[in-house]
Amino acid sequence: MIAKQASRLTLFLLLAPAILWLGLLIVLPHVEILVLSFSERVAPRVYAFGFGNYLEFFTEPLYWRTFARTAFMSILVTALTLVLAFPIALYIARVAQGRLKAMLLLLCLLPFWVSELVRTLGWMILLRETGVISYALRSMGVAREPVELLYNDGAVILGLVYGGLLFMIVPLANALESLEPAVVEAGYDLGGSRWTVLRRIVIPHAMPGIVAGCIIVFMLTVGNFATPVLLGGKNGLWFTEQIYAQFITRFNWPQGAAFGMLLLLLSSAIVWLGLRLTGQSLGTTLKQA
Amino acid sequence: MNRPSITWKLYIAAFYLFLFAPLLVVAIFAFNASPFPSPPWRGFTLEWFTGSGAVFGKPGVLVDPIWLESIGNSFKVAIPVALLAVLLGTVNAWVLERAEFRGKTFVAMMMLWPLVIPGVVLGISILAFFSRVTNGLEDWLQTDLDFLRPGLPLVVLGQLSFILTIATLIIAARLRKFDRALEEAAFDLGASRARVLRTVTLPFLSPALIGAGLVALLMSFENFNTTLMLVGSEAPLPIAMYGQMREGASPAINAVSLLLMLGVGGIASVFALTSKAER
Amino acid sequence: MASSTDLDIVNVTKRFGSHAAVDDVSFSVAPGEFFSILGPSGCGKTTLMRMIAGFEHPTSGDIRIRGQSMIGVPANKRPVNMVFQSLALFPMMSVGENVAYGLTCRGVSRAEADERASRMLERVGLKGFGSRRVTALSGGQRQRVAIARCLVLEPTLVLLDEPLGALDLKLREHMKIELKQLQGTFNTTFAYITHDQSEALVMSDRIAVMNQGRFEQVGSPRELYHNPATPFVASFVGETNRLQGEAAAVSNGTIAVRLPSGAVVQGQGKGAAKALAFVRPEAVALAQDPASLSNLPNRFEGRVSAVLFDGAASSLLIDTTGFEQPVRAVLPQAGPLAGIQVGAPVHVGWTADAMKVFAA
Amino acid sequence: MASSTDLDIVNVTKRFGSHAAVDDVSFSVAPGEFFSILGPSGCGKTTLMRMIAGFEHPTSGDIRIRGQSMIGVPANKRPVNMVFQSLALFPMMSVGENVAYGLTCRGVSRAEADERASRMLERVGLKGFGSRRVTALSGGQRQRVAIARCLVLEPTLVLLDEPLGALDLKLREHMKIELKQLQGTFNTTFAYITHDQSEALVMSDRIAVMNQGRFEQVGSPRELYHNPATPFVASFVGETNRLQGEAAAVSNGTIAVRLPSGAVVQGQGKGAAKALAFVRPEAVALAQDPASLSNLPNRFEGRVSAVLFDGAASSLLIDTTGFEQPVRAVLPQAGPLAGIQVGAPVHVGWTADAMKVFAA
Amino acid sequence: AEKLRLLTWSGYAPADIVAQFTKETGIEVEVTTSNNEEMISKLRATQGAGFDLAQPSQDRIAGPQTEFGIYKPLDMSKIKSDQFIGSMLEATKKNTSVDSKVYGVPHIWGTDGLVVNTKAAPKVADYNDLCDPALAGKTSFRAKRPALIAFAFANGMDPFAAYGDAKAYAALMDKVGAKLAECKKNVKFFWEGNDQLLNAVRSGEIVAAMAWDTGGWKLNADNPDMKFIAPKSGALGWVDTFAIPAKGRNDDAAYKWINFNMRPEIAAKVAAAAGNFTASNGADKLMEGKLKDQFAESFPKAAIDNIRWYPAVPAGLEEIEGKVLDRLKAGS
Ligand SMILES: Nc1ncnc2c1ncn2[C@@H]1O[C@H](COP(=O)(O)OP(=O)(O)OP(=O)(O)O)[C@@H](O)[C@H]1O
Ligand SMILES: Nc1ncnc2c1ncn2[C@@H]1O[C@H](COP(=O)(O)OP(=O)(O)OP(=O)(O)O)[C@@H](O)[C@H]1O
Ligand SMILES: [Mg+2]
Ligand SMILES: [Mg+2]
Repeated sequence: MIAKQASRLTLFLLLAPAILWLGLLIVLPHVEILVLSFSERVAPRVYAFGFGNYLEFFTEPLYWRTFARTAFMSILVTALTLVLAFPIALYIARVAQGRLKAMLLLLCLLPFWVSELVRTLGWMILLRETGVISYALRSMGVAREPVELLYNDGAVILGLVYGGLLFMIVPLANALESLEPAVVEAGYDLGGSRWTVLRRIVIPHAMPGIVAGCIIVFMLTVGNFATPVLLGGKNGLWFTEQIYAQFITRFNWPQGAAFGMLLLLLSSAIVWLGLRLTGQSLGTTLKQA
Repeated sequence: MNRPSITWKLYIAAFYLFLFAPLLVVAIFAFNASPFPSPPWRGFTLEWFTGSGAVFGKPGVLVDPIWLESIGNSFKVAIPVALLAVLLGTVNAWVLERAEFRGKTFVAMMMLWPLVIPGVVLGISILAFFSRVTNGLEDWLQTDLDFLRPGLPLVVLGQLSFILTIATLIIAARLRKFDRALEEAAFDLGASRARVLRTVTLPFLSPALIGAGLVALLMSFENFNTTLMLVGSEAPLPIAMYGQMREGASPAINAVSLLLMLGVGGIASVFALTSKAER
Repeated sequence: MASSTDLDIVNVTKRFGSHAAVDDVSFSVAPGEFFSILGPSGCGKTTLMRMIAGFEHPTSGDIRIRGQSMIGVPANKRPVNMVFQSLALFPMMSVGENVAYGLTCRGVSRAEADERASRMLERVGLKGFGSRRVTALSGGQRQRVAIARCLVLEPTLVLLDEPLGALDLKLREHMKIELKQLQGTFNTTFAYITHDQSEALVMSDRIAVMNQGRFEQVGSPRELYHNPATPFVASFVGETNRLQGEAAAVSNGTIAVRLPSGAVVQGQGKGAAKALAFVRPEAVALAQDPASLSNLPNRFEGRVSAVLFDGAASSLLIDTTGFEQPVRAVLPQAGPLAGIQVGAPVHVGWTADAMKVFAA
Repeated sequence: MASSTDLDIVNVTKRFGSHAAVDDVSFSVAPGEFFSILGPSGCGKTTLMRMIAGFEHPTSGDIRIRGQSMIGVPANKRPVNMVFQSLALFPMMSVGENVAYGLTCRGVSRAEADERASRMLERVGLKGFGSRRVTALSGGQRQRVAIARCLVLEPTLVLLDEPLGALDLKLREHMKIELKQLQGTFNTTFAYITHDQSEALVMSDRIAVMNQGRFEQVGSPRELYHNPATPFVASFVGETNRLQGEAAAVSNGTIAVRLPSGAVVQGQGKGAAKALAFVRPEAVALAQDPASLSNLPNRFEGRVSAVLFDGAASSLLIDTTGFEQPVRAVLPQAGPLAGIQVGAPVHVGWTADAMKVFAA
Repeated sequence: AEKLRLLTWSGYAPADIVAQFTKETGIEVEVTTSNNEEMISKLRATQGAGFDLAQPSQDRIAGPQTEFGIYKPLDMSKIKSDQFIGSMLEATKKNTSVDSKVYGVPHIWGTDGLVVNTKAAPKVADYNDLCDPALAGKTSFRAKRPALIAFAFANGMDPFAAYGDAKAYAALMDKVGAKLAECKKNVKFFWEGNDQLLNAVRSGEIVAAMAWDTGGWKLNADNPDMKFIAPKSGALGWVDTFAIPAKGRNDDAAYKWINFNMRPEIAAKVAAAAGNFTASNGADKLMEGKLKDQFAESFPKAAIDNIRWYPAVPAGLEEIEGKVLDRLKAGS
């Protein structure tokens, strides 16, 4: 009896940090913004329960357009990242051996541990009108005028794809690595061409990795702030900017909270959809990463 | 069959060029003797590192209090985050891998959740929640609870909220590989529980503990989204950089970035070495 | 009784939920004995051993070591040590540190522990290996380190849980003999778990055959092999031919079993409406001429369906009239049948003594 | 010659760096033959097989299938199929899809491929398993799926790389026989790799014994067992007693080998200054009375040091005067020596024919 | 030591002035630089804690104060009123009053107008000229409320008159928004930081922009072709103030800092560092000639009269403006 109580106490003590962490830093804060998102300002310092903030989102084309744009571009970025990363992951996982493999992976990791801002700064220096690429084009005589490559959607997509690559490569490489070489060889041995083997064996096997990578990249992209702000032009607004704007420049927390909830819903919905469509589960998927 | 074609190899090469191009230009233009980080090359200078500000109107980053303070602030955040992440991550990993209780799958799922919350949302929710808590407590206790207001302590909490997940996963992965028979063997040979923990379990976990600590340190250092919403008067490095970048690019930012790259490179190589030792 | 046995298991039962992994098992092990528990995977061997070591607690029953009840005594206080299936050597320590670990836990000084560890390593044939990493050892060497780590503590009883499972065939053959010799040299009591009948038969003084949480039979290897008490023991221990039918007539100790085809075999034992009969391949006599088998109560005609040449262990499969499965017999190494080919007609026969009959 | 052999390996060598994994190997396999390559781990078996399948390219030499050179033909265009050690079933496909895979690669329509796959599954005894996941099969069933997946393509030659390695003992025994029967039914040529001599002996029509990249001997199982061509074959194939000494005198086909202790044994073969002599345990005759061995040229006195009781495979270790290692002999199952105990004095003997002598 | 946590604009607390203050009073000053929105949002997030003194613009005090209560009423008895230019002090007090309590006193003032590279864009004289197709891709303004107000005046509307009527104001803002949206294709980017704009103008990426006067004069000092021009429709005049956050912990130090800063010799130095003008009475006499000349060039007599001072923004209007600005930024 006493032993049982003691083990309960131990369990409770072990669980305490997790409960405090999840409760105070995750669950309650989200409850708070959920509550906040349903409060409407009726007069200075007087708030009442209402759906106004959500109504505002749906009636103001600006907001839902930004929302849709963010979602669409994030999906585009995720897809592009997947396409770009797959050959790299395949190379790292299945071709490179020993030292080379470790080095390629480490080289992939390095840029991503440096701040996102540094990477973005690099792109700004490369892309801007007075930047390196423009300068090189002019000095090679390809272009006569300075070329502005910054401040447009292309630059944003470039920056976001760049930022997502690692988080695609690592789960992909992990998934591909676990594919037994003999299974691939069996695929050839039974008469499969390169393409058949890729389509029927390699890709299905890598599916958990593909889903994991896509989820992570999508999450990072949709929730990104600095890259679209710094690389994006006057036309591009990212939904996180709307949240930031409501909180910081408009002081309208309830509206910002509603936007936050919507973003959370969006990302959860797309993640859920991705998992459903590919028949994977979140737990195993994230463990890939 | 797996022999790579030449196109594939070229693609790999192009990819790595693409990967490092931005970092290279950042590093190179930190030494350009020009007020803007852009071509043409105007000669080599260390002004942006150690200059007094006489030449370009702004002091070099190694003497500029703005940068020094922000680096200091980053450490003030990163070190507690790393220590807490390792400590609590170990306990959490234990719960995930060893404890048996009802609702464990639920707790495990919850632990993963922070990874799928956008950083900005995490930031605002913590900001809003702690604002309410502090207001409530202040009304009740009639004292200031400034440390729960936007500022470094809140940044620590905000970063911890998701870095802890990652630390937990890293440590749990190692713990999962641990053959429990090792503990039982030690116990069987007469060791007390504390001794088993000290001589067998922790030595086995140590590469993961170091790894998780370093990852937490790096993630804290580079985190921007969550920090942005929670920062008070003292800005950590990414926030200071963002502020400066909105003010317009200057090679001082390149210089800071280069320092950051060197630091990260150093930590990453320590990490690579420890994970190699693990094998 | 206090010291006439090293280990007494008294009506021990262990339930996981409603499933009884170990079901009312009792046995004793005498000092210096090599006692094996043999059973198929999942029959509860490990659970039983873990209860003796102190990692699981019996649902009911008592475990006594040298007469002392171990109920409530934690694993680190019991005078038994265990060699794990995975060996569980500490990878973060050197070979010497592994062996000295238990001693330092007991408070023996560092220097003395090292000294005793290196003497123990010498005795198991690993002199000078003390400072190696355990990962730099071969399978057989690790095996010996794991045993040295236990023996250095001079336990009353060493428990071994399928310690040869991870080794390859040739090494396993070799370690079987070596383990038995080690046990002889140290004269320590061994309780050994395995699912490999050959291991159990070769090494043990006594074997308990376990099935679904219960002991089917406890006895010497020869007893088990020649006089199995249950059909399970008969088919699990050693290669055998198994026939199913119904008991027909009983006369002075001999029982007749009618096979589905109508053929009748004579054996010894007890049969009910349904009966199982077993005969070992080496007990099956072969002849080209039926006359030479005339003194055998069981005589059948067949045709060789396969010659399984395997050196000394070669056998024949003989499609026999009236039998559903081919009869397996040892391939004669000499005599007129030595070169027998597939398709050759042959006569088979065996004594009633060689055939054990059980109620199914 | 075009169709009198299915496979010809002509002076094939494969180097990895400076190390020759396969060193100037030549052999032919006749249609319908079950050909095994037997050798210890790392001897180059897999490398050889991978060259036949097309996954490695020979450094020199030629590989011909039905007389057609395969040099430069990629793996997916060769009329051979391989059963991998790990089986390499496609875990992302159902059993039926696994079997149909090769057909669809050839452009056979989906419907027809499914139809043929299910017929093949029926033939290997897996009727109705088509829609199962491969993970939901037992080891033996997977085995059969892997083979069905090859056979459905009606290849000239099936390569099998230790396909039974992952199975447990009892299942392995069973699959040995089943594999041999399958090959008989389909009458396809099999080239089979193993390091388990018992597998090779039981199943093969011919066996090549490989060591360090070279073939030591190619022959039928009985040839290898009874007339090994090299000391390596003698000790690798089957259990044996191995003696080292120097060749002393030769007289009418018999060679005398003097052991270090001075004892002399008589055998057949060739010996140099250093000689190795081998005698199989089953060729060692035992007697309590030396007179009954008097007609044997090799007669020694000893004492039983261990009885390794293992049913039909039981043996004795006998510490024999003049021998460094105990002599291993088969434990008599009947007669006066059946119950012999450790420590009992015994006489051992064998014919000169039974002892093979080689230059070391 | 005692500490004053100051939330201010960059340039308003030069290192030497801080050092002098610390020497005189023994109080250390911790400076955080920011802008209007961030100042308010920080104080809003902390309910007015974290800082002892803030410097928002005078028009941005009453609204947020009504909404969030983030400031303390000033104790005018602790402020040496005679150090201020009287008219400016009175106007500021009026604009920053809520419930007849005063929340702000003036510190630095300046204007919004046009920064022009007169060589590259000689014709620019009013805000609407930024939308001239000839300058496509080479102009800029801030996507903040001054742009709305400025373009409203430039297009013949009076936004200040509509302050009282939210509906009318919204309609007016929609019109301005449409106008700006049209102009947007001309804009290279919406500038955020002063240096960012100045660098772009220096490098030639931008030739004309709506900007602060001080920036224009800084450029002018390097290159005489770059000028600050008071637009035809009128420059916009702003006043930055001193206000004490609701949970400020060191009001004494705050008042000391205010009084110290308004001393003419100090105010003159600060104004010179910031490149703007001060509300300190008598400081202008101590100021350098250069700034005066530049001011004179940019502001002929008529232009001075034409400066439009921001009145206090009633609570709620910023919502309307915010949405217009968001639409401007998001639309294409
Ligand atoms: N902790 C546990 N909780 C629930 N059931 C268990 C537990 N441990 C063992 N069992 C069950 O008890 C039975 C016996 O398991 P045990 O490990 O003792 O078998 P074993 O004979 O050692 O098998 P093997 O030869 O495969 O090691 C099995 O059915 C197993 O599933
Ligand atoms: N790709 C390779 N590169 C370098 N060496 C290799 C390679 N493949 C095999 N080897 C070497 O060639 C030798 C033969 O290897 P192989 O795999 O053919 O042995 P094997 O007989 O199949 O052994 P096993 O029974 O263990 O499977 C080994 O020494 C091995 O280390
Ligand atoms: Mg077990
Ligand atoms: Mg192999």
